Formats: sequence, C-alpha cells, structure tokens
Amino acid sequence: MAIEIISLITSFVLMLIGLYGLLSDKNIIKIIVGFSLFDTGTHILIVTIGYLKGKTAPILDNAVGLTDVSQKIVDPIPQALVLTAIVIGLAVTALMLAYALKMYQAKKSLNIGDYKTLKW
Amino acid sequence: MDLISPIYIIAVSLGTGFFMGMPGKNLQRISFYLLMAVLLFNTAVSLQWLYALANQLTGPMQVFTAGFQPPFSINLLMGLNEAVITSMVNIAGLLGAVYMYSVLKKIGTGGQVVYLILLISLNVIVLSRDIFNIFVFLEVGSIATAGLIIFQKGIKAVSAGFKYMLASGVIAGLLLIGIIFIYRFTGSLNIDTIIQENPVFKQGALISVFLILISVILELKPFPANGWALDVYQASHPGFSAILSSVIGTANLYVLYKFSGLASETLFYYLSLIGLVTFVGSNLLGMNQDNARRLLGYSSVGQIGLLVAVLGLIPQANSNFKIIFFGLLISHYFAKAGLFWISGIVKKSGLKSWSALRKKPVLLFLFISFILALTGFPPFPSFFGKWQLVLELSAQGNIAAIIAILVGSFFEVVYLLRWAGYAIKLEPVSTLKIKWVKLIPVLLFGVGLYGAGYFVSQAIPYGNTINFIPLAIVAVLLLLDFLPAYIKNIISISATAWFAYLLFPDAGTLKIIFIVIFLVGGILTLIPGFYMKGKREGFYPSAMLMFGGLAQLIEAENLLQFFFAWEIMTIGSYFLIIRGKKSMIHAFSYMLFSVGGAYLILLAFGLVSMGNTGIGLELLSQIKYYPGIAMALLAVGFMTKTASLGLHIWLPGAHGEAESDVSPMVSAILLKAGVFGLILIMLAAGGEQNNYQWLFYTLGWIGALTALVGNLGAIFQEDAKRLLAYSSIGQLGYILFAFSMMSHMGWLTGFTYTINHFMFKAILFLAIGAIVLKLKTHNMYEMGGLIKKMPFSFIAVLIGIITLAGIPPLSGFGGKWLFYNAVILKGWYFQGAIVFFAGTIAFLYCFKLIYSIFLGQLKDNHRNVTEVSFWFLLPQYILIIGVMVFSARPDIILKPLGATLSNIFPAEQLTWNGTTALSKLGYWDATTIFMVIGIMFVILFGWLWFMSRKAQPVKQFNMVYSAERPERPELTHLSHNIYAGYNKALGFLVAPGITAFWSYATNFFESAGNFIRRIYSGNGQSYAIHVVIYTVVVFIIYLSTI
Amino acid sequence: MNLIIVIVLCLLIVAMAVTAIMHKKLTISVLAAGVVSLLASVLYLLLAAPDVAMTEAAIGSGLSTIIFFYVLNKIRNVK
Amino acid sequence: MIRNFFILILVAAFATIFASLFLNYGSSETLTPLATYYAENGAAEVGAPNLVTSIVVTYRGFDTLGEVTILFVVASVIGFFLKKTKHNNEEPAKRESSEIIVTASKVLVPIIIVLGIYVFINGHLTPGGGFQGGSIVATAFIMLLMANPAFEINHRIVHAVESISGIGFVLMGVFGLLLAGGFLDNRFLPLGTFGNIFSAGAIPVIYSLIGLKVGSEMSNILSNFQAVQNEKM
Repeated sequence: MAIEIISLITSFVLMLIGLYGLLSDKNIIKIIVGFSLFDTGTHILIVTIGYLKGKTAPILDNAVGLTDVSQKIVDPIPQALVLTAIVIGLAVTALMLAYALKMYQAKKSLNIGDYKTLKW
Repeated sequence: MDLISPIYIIAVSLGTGFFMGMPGKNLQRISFYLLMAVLLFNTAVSLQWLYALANQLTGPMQVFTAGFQPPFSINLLMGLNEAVITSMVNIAGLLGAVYMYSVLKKIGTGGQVVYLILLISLNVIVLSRDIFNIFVFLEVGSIATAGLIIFQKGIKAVSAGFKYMLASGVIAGLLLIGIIFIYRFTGSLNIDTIIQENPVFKQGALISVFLILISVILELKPFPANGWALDVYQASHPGFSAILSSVIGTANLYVLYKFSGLASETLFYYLSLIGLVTFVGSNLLGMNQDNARRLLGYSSVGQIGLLVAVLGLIPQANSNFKIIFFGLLISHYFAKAGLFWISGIVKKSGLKSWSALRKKPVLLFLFISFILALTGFPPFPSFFGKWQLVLELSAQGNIAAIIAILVGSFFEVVYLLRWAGYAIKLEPVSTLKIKWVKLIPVLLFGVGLYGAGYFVSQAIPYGNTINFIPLAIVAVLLLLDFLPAYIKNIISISATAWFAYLLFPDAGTLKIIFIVIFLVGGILTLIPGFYMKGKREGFYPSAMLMFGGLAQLIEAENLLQFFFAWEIMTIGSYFLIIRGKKSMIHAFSYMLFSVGGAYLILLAFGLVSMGNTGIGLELLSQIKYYPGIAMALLAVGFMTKTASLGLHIWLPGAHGEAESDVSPMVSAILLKAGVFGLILIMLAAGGEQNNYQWLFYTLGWIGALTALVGNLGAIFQEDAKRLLAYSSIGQLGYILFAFSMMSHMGWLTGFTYTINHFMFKAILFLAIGAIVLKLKTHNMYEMGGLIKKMPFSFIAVLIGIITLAGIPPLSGFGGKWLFYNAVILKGWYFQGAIVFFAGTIAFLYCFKLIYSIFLGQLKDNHRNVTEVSFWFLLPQYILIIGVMVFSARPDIILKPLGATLSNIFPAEQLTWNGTTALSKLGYWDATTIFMVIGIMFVILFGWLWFMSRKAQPVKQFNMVYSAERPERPELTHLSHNIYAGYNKALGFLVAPGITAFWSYATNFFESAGNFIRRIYSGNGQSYAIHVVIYTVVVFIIYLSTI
Repeated sequence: MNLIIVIVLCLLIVAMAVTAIMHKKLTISVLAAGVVSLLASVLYLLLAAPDVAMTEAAIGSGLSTIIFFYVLNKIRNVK
Repeated sequence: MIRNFFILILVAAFATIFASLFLNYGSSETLTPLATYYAENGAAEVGAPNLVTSIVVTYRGFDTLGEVTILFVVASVIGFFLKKTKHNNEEPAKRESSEIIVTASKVLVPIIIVLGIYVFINGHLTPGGGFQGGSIVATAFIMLLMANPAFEINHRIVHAVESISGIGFVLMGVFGLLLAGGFLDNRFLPLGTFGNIFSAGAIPVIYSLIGLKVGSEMSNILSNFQAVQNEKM
C-alpha cells in the first residue's frame, strides 16, 4: 500500500471519529475537541491529495533546481490551501471556546442539553 | 465612463477595518462615522456598477488578483447579476447600520469592525469566481455572524450562537471536503474552468459537486435541518436578524446560483425537491408560532426554500428565470428586513402585542405592505414572480410543483395574515416610542418595495398591460388620509364615477350590467359615508382598492390583468371587512377562503396557459390540457367569492359584523365579482352544447342546495345583519343555479336575479345598517315598533323584501317567472323543486325581518329615536327607483340582453311583443302587472285607511301573556325564536357540519405542524445531527441515481 | 521505511483520537487532541509538506491547545 | 446509550460518502495542469523558491487576506465578548509567577521573537512564513503573559502593530494594483536575484506584514483568554 492511501484512510477515520465525538458527547468542551479532530482530519486529507509518490517538497532549492520542476515536486496548491484552513480552524475553535466559557459562566454547566431555552 | 473597481470595496473596507482596530479613545468616538463612510462608499461603488451595467455603458469587469489570469489566480467578476446582489447587500448593510446605531455605538469599535467585515465577506462571496476563495469568505462571514449574534445580551443569544457555530462548523467541513476533491478530480478551483471540464466529469467529481452544493444548501437552512437558524433569528438583535434574513440569505443564494453551474440534471431535480419541501414544511410549522421573530424566521426559511426551488425548477437559460428569481428575492429582501426592523421597534415578542402599531399609521401601513409582499399580493414583486413561476411550471407540465408552491404559500398566508389581523384589530396594550434612526430604514425599504413592484411588473411578459391608475388613486387617498372623511368621500365618488365613465364606451351589454353593479353600486354605497364623523382612517384607500379591482376585473383582457384585479379587489375588501368591531376573526376566514380560491384560480390559469401562446382571456375557451380540471378549479375559485355551499362559512360573520355601509358594499356588490368570474368561464365553455355538462350539472346542484341552506340559515337568525348575510348566500345560490342551466332562459333568469339581488340587498343592508348604527344593536328582539319612528326606512325595507320574495308586481316576480320557464325548459325538475322550496323559506325570514323591527311593541329605550340619516336614505330611494323601473319595464334591460345572449344560446329564446314577454310556456307582461297591481294597491290601501279611522290605539303595555311570565326580556318579543319549530324538523340541514369540517382541517394541519416542530428540541447538538442526517439521506438517494 | 513510519503514525493518530473522544477527563482529552495534531504535523513532513507541518505544529497543537487549557483552567477555578 | 448507538450508525452511514470518494480516488502520477503551471513558471513570474509561499502570498493572496481577516474578526469578537463587565473590574488577584519563569522569559522571549521574525522574513526561501512566524511570535507573547499576568501596557502596542501591519498588507495590495498587474501583485518591487533574501518582489514585505498581523492577532486572542483568568465570575 502506498503512503497516500494510508493517510487518506487515516484522514477519513479521523474525521469520522471527530464527527462521532461532536455528535455524541454531551460535554461542550469535548464537542469542541471532536470538532477540532474533524478539522485535523480535513487537513490531513487536503495534504494527502497534494501528495505525489516520490516527489519532494515544492521548494525550489538547489536539490530541485529550476528545470523540469513539475517532474520533481508534489502539488503545492493543496498545501497553500491547508495553511489557510488551519488558521481558519484555529479561529473557529477559539471562538467556540469563548462561547463555551460564556455559557458556563451563565449556567455553570457544560452539558449541551442544558441550553434549550429556545426551541420549536 | 470611469468606474471604481470593485476591488476597492474590499481594499478600502478592510483597510478601514484594520485601522479601526487601532487603540485610542479618539478613534472610538469617530469609529461609527468611519464605518458609515465606508458603507456609503461601498454602496456607491456597487450602485455605479449597477447603473453602468444596467444601461450598458460598460461591459462586465473581471478583476484578476495579483495580475495573473484565472485559473492561476483568484478572479472577481462584476457583472449585472453581481452588481444587483452587491447593491442589495450594501444598501441593506448601510441602512442596517443606521438602524443599529445605538447598539453599534455601545458595543464599540470591535463590534463595528465585525459588522463591516461581515458585509465585506458577503461582497466577496458574490464577486469571487474561485471556489476556495468563496469558502474562505464564507467562513469569514460565519465567524462574523457568530460575533454579531451576541450583540444581544443574555444566555439565549449566546446559546443560539453556539448552536449556529456547531452547525456551520460541520457544514464548512463538508464544503472543504467537496472543494478539495473537486480539485482532485478537475484540477482547478475556478468555477468557470471547472464548468468547462464538465464533459469529463467522473463519478468522484459528481460526489464532490454534491458535497459542495449540499453544504451551500445547508447554509441556506433547508427544512428540517435548520433548527439552529431559527434560534438565531429569534435570539439575535432584530437589526442583525434583518441582515441575516435578507442579506446573508441573498448572498448565499447567489453562491448557490454560481455553484449550480456545476450541477447535473439530477442535482437540479434535488434542488427543486429540497426547496419545495423547505417551503411547505417551514410554513406549516410557522402556523404555530407566537413569537414574532421566530415566526419571521420560519417565513424566512420558507422563502429561501422557494428560491432554491426556483433555482432547481426553472432552467437558467429560460428568458424569464431571472425575473422570477429576482421578483421573489427582492420581495423577501425588502419585506423581511423591514419586518425584522419593525420587530425591534415593537420590542415585545408576542404576535398580539403588535397591536401597538395601531397608533402609528405609517408603521402599520409599512407592516401590512411587508406582509402582503411576503404573501405575494399585487402590486409587489412577489406577485409577478409567483405568477410567472406558475406559468413557466405549467409550460413544463410540472403541476405537482405548482401545487406544492401554492400549498406552502397558503400556509404562509394563514400565519402572516392572522398576525396582520392582530395588529390591525386588537386593542393596543402599550405605546411605542420610535426613534428616527430606526424608522428611516423601514421607510426606505417600504418605498423600495413598491418601486421594485413596479419595476418587476414592467419586466415580465404582459406586465405592462397592468393599469396602475387605480392604485395611484389609492396612493393619493393614503397620502390624504389626514383629511376629514367627507372630502375623501367626494374624491372616491368622483374617482369611481370616472372609472365608470372610462369603461362605458366599449362595454357590451353583459359588461354594462356589471359596470352598473360594481361602479354605480359603488357610488351609491359610498354616499352613506357622508354621515360618518371624523377621518375614517384607512376606509377610503381600502374601498377604492376594492372598487378599482372590480373595475379592472371588467377591463381585463388577459389572465394576468384578471388575476391582478382579482387580488387587488380581495385585499381591498379584506381591509373593509376587518374594520367592523368584532370582525378580526371573520375577516381572517374571509381572507383564507379568498386566498385559497385565488390559488385555485392561479393553478387553473397555469393549466389554461399550457401549450398555448400568450395569456389572453380568450384562451379560456381553448384549453388544451386537463380542460375539465381547469374549469372546475376556476369554478371553485370563483365560488369562494359567491359563498357557495361548503365555501360559505365565512360570509355571515364577514358581512354581518362589517360596518353599516360596508355590508352593502360587500354583499350587494362584491359577491357579484364571483358571479362575473363564473359567467366568464361559462361563456368560455361555449353554448348549451359544451364539453363541461357534468360540471354545470354539479354547479346547478350546488346552487340549489346553497339556496336551501342559506335561506334556512337566515330564518333562525336573531341578528338582523346576519339574517341578511345568510339570505345573500341563498340568493347567490339561485344565481349560481340559474346560470348553471346554460340556457337562454336560465341566463336571463340569472341576470335578473343578479340585478335584483344587487338592488334589494343594497336597500336592505343600507336600511338595516343605518338602523343598527342608530340603535347600536344587531339583535332584532331588541328592536320593534319602529314603523312610526322610521317610516322611510320601513318603506324601503318593505320594498326590499317584496322584491326579494318575488311577489308581484316588483321585479322579483319577473325573476320567478323566468325561473320556472327556464327550469321546465331545461328539465331540472328536482333541483328546481329544491330552489322553489327555498323560495318559500325566504318568505319566513322576510316576514321576520320586517315584523320584528318595524311592527309590534316599541322598546322603552327607543322612545326617542328618529329616522335614520338622509345619507343612508338617499341611495336606498335611488335604488327603489331602480327597482320600480326594472319592475315596470324589464324589457329595457332584458331585450338587449336577450339579443346578446342569442349569440350564445340560440335555442328557446324569449321573444318580446312590446312589453310582453313570450316563452314557449306562456307570457308575462310586467308593465301591465305593475299597473294593475299598483292600482289595486292604491285602492285597497285607501279602503283600509278609510276603514281604520275608528281603530282604537292600544296602550303599549296592554298585553297578555296567557298566564305565562316571560323569563327573559327578549321573550317579550313575539318574533324571538319564532321559527323554533322548524328548527326541529330542518335544523340538521344548517347544523354546522361544514364549519366542523373546516375546523377539523385546520386542526389537522396545526397539530401536524405542532408535532413536527418538536424535532427542534433546542439542543444544539441535535441540530448538528440533523445536518448530518440530512446530508446522508440526500446523499444516499442521490447515490442511487448516479 | 517511510511506509512503516506512516503506518505507525497513522495508528497512533487514530488511537489518540479515540482517546480524545472517549476519555472521561477533559484535560486528557484536550491533550490527546493536541497530540493528534502534533503527530499529524510529523505526517505532513513525510508527505513532503514542511510548510504545513510547521503551521500545524505551531497552531494546531500549540496555540489551540493553550486556549483549551485557558478555558479548562477557568472552569476548574470556578468549580 | 441507544442515542450513541444511533449516532454510530449515522456516522457509519456518513462514511459511505467517504467510501464512494475513496473508491473513485484512483491514483495520480502527475501534477494537475494548474500545479504544473506554478511549478514551471512560479520561479520566473514571482521569483520565490518556496512555491507554497508564492501561491499563498501572490497567486492566491486574496485567500490569505481573508484568512488574516478571520483572525482579526475572531480577535475582535472575543475582545468584546469576553470583555470585563464593570462590576468585575476589581484588581486582578496577583498571582506571583515563579522566579524561574520570569527569568526564563526574559532570556527566551527575545530569542523566540527573533526566531519568529526569521521564519517569516525567510518565508519565500525556506519552509515557513507569516503564519508560522506569527504563531511563534505569539508563543513568545504567552511566555510574557505567564511571567507577568497583569500585562497591560503592551496591549496597546499589540493593537497598534496589528492595525498597522493590516493596513500595510492592504496597501501592498493596492500598490500591486496601481504599480503592477493587480491587487496583491508582488512585482511592483524588483524580483531581484532568485534565492536571495531581498528577492521575489514584495513577498518578503507582505509575508512579514502577515507575520506581524497574525502574531499580534493571536496574541490578542490569547491575552483576552488570559484576562478572563483573573476575573471573578
């Protein structure tokens, strides 16, 4: 099996685990943990998609040179995308945590089931 | 023309945003104005593009970031679509900031920055052509949204925000996966390049397209995976809810529009299903809401669902796609923002507390305008959008979709109009303090809504045939609403007369009859208005809306004009009816039946247009697909107005509780609109030998039974106006029956009945209405002996009931004579017998009416009453002259009418010999009868008068109760419950079985809604689960098709 | 060689992720999530993505975990 | 328990999406045309050896602008969300930090900051760049916070750095628009010698601004969470 297949599977599994945590755990903090695992899973997925077997990082140093670059490097685009995605992930996680803190301050509970004042 | 590049919207805004992050107290002070300046700049930039592109002063502009061509760099496109959407975004953003002035000030630069960036992100997602870039700015937008939700203090907003973040986190994940796989399979992130790749799509690419589309759809809150959104609508600051509903929704829809270029046929099909399910489901659940903002949330979700459905249903290549989409979108945009903004002014959340608007006419007017725009009434853009949508769907043969849309719309009408009723009618419990900054945006959006309505009307096919002059008169009356009533009355009467003058010249005989009924009748029933004191705010605009609609109905030459007029008339009459003191609920049920009927008509018009070109009214006679169904739908639709059996339950309340001069308007005049419609389809059906025998046969039966049930209902009434209202049901039953015969004699009968009913019902309702106004009661047992106090009213009522009962010499008799001829010639003996029986019942209530009001004992408290106002008597006596003329010389009308009808029904005509009418079965000389009986009457009356010289007046309380003591005061009135005996025999016929049926239907939908909405448990995690379930379910269904 | 490292890494990632979801103690779960990120950044190195590896290490496992702990700390103080 | 089982089934059903993606994944030996273009022309057009940097800063610089904006929004939101309410505005409980941390921070903070700056200035040459460098700078900031919990004065500086670097970033974009091919075009400065530190046009400048921006934004977020620590609930 090739590396990319393994890491592809890992990314899927990680996303599913994260999703399971997000959907099943009552504790708000752990829901956020689940979310961040899901996020990490998507990052691995993106990087994997850019990977090409036996190619090097997309940095044109002396080892790569300037000729026939496209034969030597992995795809740089997903890597650029994932940089953005990671930062976005951090932003979302931080904001969720701020929310969690505020919710806890209001009701002294981390159970998501306790925040049901609005419904129907 | 040198235009500012759209990139500056982003550069200037972000630069300013970053600058606002600088520390310092001075900056804090000016930051709000800085924000406003930037928003103004953005608005100006997008508007200049809109102007330039709309007038084709320039072509679309592509912005290549970093100077490289796409797909190698990210590009922005400013075309006409983008200019429209960004203008919408920026204008609402600007006004939204004005509206949120105090909260933005209070929350400081941090909050202002977030607001600014939200708007920027929306601009970018509209402009960008790069999928990943759109993802990034969608994320910017959703983070900013999460920040704006907590502008509202308190745990509700915080927990709503968290629910929102959870759901949008999952959605964003799906989108990201979709994007990276689309890159994997197509090698590009640029939408246009990917679309070019389309032919080589592999299955994997289809799945990634699915993920991308489903996540954008999920952002648009499809039912039922949208609990998080509803909480946000409810808990956020109303200023932000407005933005969320009208602006974010709009921008996201545009993203879906862009991405839909990637979709396959199958996906479009799913789009339409998802949209329709959302539209119907969300509106069903909306019916149970009592919280205004949550209700608006449901409605928002529904409207967006409808737009998604449009995206899926109408091919974008269709020349009308854009105008349908735009028409619906712009209504939602203006109306939803406006309503959310008003909700922030009203503050209280319960729907009933919106009655506070009653004291603020401007705000109330705007509120109602927004509600009507959402429910798709003319002249708002949604009306034209929905109209064209129905036509396009018919052209596709997609009747199921039309039905779904109409059902969803109907649910929406139910809750929105109920709410409007509360605001118009309930006693205000609190007073509003309105800040100018909050009113200005609402006002501007109201103006925008009307402007957009006019614009859209001009853009759809045949929209330019709509005559807006009646509406202009309504607008003038609205602006003059501060004047005293009599001035407005003069204006209204002149305007009505002017309509009539305009219509007369090219009208044929049939139309002239209706012009007289609608417009001359209108003038006559407006006259009593001179008696009314004060300003009668809102009365004249409503009345002119109704009469204007009626006039246009006659004028209509195509289906659109007809439907437009029909709806205008409906709204006008609704506002008239709801003016009565206890009319809230009755006006509501009137409106439900009317709207239901209107939707059936709309559906039928759709069927009519199928396979035909154009939309002229003549198409009614050349229906190509499902002609029987179309005709039946039209008939039922019109019968909601004529209150035929099964559809009549709204009428007694609506007519009975209406104001004294409104009852004659709606009863004598408005009901004839339904008759007009029925005549229209009967004419279209062709003559006696038509293809719809079964339909008219059924209608005949319905007419007969309606006559019976209406008249039976009338005899048990103690309320004078309700008695007349039930009598109207019965009379309209006769009319329906007569026209349904589809014969020469039948139609002559029908017209005679129509003219008679117009005259005598106007007389009776005017007379009784005036008396009710004077005595302040509707109950007949509280009246009595008024003959001496109100002799003129007595004579009017007497003539009215003689006409009604068909007693010679008045024209009612002529109607009967024609009727028997027609029945016998047609051979509808059994139905005819029922109608005959109903006629005898009419005697009973006629007697009751005149006896209990004018004869018998005068009540103590009425000792000092005087004759009713001259302004009520005047139209009555004018009409009495009309009755006399029609009775003495019916040939004046019936002769030319017969001539016209002979083109349609050549067989078995009525022939005239001078004033003598000859039929196969006999003759009738109305003039002679009139003279003979008139002379006899004078002689007999003189003799009676002569004989009664010696009559001894009896003292008032000189009466004997045969040893019984009356227990309740009304029992002293002889005619109280006079027909109780009949009730035992025939009461089952008027038992409210039909009412029970309708309330059962209502309960069914309400409890279904109530049951389904329990999935919105309030648990944020469950909402995330819904999102995942939704995705999985749609995916699995989708997978089976690829 | 790389293949074996990748397999081991991936197994560890999954194990850590399961720990993060299943463990009763919040601190452990947060830490485990941080470790997942850290291991992922090693994986990125092997996938020829050094830029991403640096970012994931600094942001995903660093800053993000710190914020988690700030919140946990605050909540513990209140309890 | 039943609920969790149901969710397990749901997640399994969700996995079908992944499965179908996986089955269609296929293998790829060559770059996409887009990536090939970057590989072949990136060096000549943009002049940065690190292609990821070329893409992040130039070709897809607009994404990066959005990304910086996200952090900015989050910092602002957390700023007013977690802002101290008035009645809680007491003196924070002074928690004395240990001597070791204070000393260590004095030594380490400058080093870490220098490292961070090095990372983002060299972003166009070596792995790393604005985000990585920025987060490293933010780490230094955490150390400062740990050493001195009541750390207030620098707050203003952080905000100022954040603002100025943000404005600078946008200005660089506008310069690109006015002086070169388009918004965020790096070529309004000379491309210089390939592989030199002062090369690749405006990329080092832009990436440094991004680094400062990201660093200060993250520091802001962190300091807001830190501030809550000292607050009574």
